[in-house]
Amino acid sequence: MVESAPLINIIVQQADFDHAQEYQRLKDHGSQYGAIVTFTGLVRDMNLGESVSGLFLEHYPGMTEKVLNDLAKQAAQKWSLGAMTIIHRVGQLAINQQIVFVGVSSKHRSEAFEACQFLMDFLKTNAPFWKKELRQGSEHWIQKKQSDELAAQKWDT
Amino acid sequence: MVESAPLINIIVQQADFDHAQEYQRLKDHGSQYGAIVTFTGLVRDMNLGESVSGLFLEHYPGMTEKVLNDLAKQAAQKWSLGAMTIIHRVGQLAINQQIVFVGVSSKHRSEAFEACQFLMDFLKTNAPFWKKELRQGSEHWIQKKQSDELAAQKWDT
Amino acid sequence: MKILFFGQLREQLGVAELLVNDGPDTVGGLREILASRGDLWQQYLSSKDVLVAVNQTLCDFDTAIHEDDEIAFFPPVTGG
Amino acid sequence: MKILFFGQLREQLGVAELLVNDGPDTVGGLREILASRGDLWQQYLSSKDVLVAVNQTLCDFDTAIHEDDEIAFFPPVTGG
Repeated sequence: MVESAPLINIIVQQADFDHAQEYQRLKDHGSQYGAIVTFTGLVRDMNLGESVSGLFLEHYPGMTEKVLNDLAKQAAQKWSLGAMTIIHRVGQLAINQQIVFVGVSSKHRSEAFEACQFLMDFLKTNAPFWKKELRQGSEHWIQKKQSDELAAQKWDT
Repeated sequence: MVESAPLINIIVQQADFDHAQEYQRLKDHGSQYGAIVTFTGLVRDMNLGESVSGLFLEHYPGMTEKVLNDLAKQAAQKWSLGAMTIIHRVGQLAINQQIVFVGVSSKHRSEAFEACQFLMDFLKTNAPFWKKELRQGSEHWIQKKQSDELAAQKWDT
Repeated sequence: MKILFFGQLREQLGVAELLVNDGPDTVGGLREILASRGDLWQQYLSSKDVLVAVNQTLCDFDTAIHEDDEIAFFPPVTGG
Repeated sequence: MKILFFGQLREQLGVAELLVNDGPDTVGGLREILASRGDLWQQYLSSKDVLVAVNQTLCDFDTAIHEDDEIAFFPPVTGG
């Protein structure tokens, strides 16, 4: 049986996304895939002990989509997957709003979990997005976290 | 700051569940949780090379809920989590129908990923469910898989 | 004591539930008594894969049991 | 060549986009020329954390560049 390439869906947009619709798209892709894992990142009301009122997300148009596509293709080579969706929002976001969605379907759960985590770990360290935190009357660019670099490095083999 | 115990939601039912509603419940639980990971298991149309027309899921009422609750409490001790939902269906299920949902929220993604995978790995090896595969005119009880036992063992520390 | 069977074992034995009065002191003793009910019982209950739960908690065959206990025998679980 | 700046670096330099004619042969050479524009440029572009992409692909400062290239400088990424 020939394994076909997974369905890849990459979106960078200001608008919110519909989690239910994205799940449905993964679920409908093919009934040979028994496992769906989704990750969603939300704007938290606190970060590093500071109260946050929102986020501003800047990106590098063009490069972002390219990097995310490359990541999805790398995942498709490492694991046998049915479909992958990566959505990242840009612009102004309020507390508890959705920032990012990564969803993966595969035949078996370990592949879906690993691919989803791999995509998030590399998105965090490689995709050209920059977050600015909005606090009471001030703005702070978020600095990179060493834990994110370590998370990405653990996939090197 | 006192960490409160995570919200735990365990359901065993014949009826289907609404993935969107379960995601929303996790998302609405608290805006300090920036990461939501969900796993969904679906009935596949093929298993071990055999064409499948559906599944029958039997369980041990009472013990099932107890085991799932114990698992959720173990996860709550291992990781700092916001909410956990475990839903498992029983009875007759058709191809591509939802079987199981595990959803976890936490402040950081690595905890949400790990807790979700931990819950699935132990559900597979410890929760008293039994699957019977329906093929063309015959029925076959699914046998345990060594890969599932190994997946659960890897969490022993 | 109340004895339950699940999954393939329930189908193989053709029984979902049994009541046993004046049962033995351990799960292992109970298995021996049940196995003496016939060849099928002997065969299926002696499989090394058979699991047992006492009062809805997985345990081993040395576990002590009492008159009011609920004891369940079943094959390896395969949910998820 | 087209030079882009993003994130905190864009705000620090107060510039999002520059056009440079007859630019140097390497990313490193370009950084030197830009750094000579003033103290702020010197300070922020010489940070060891500054990343560079040529034609939307991350690369290092030895990378060769050409007249039609798009070169972007930016701080470590923090999306997700």
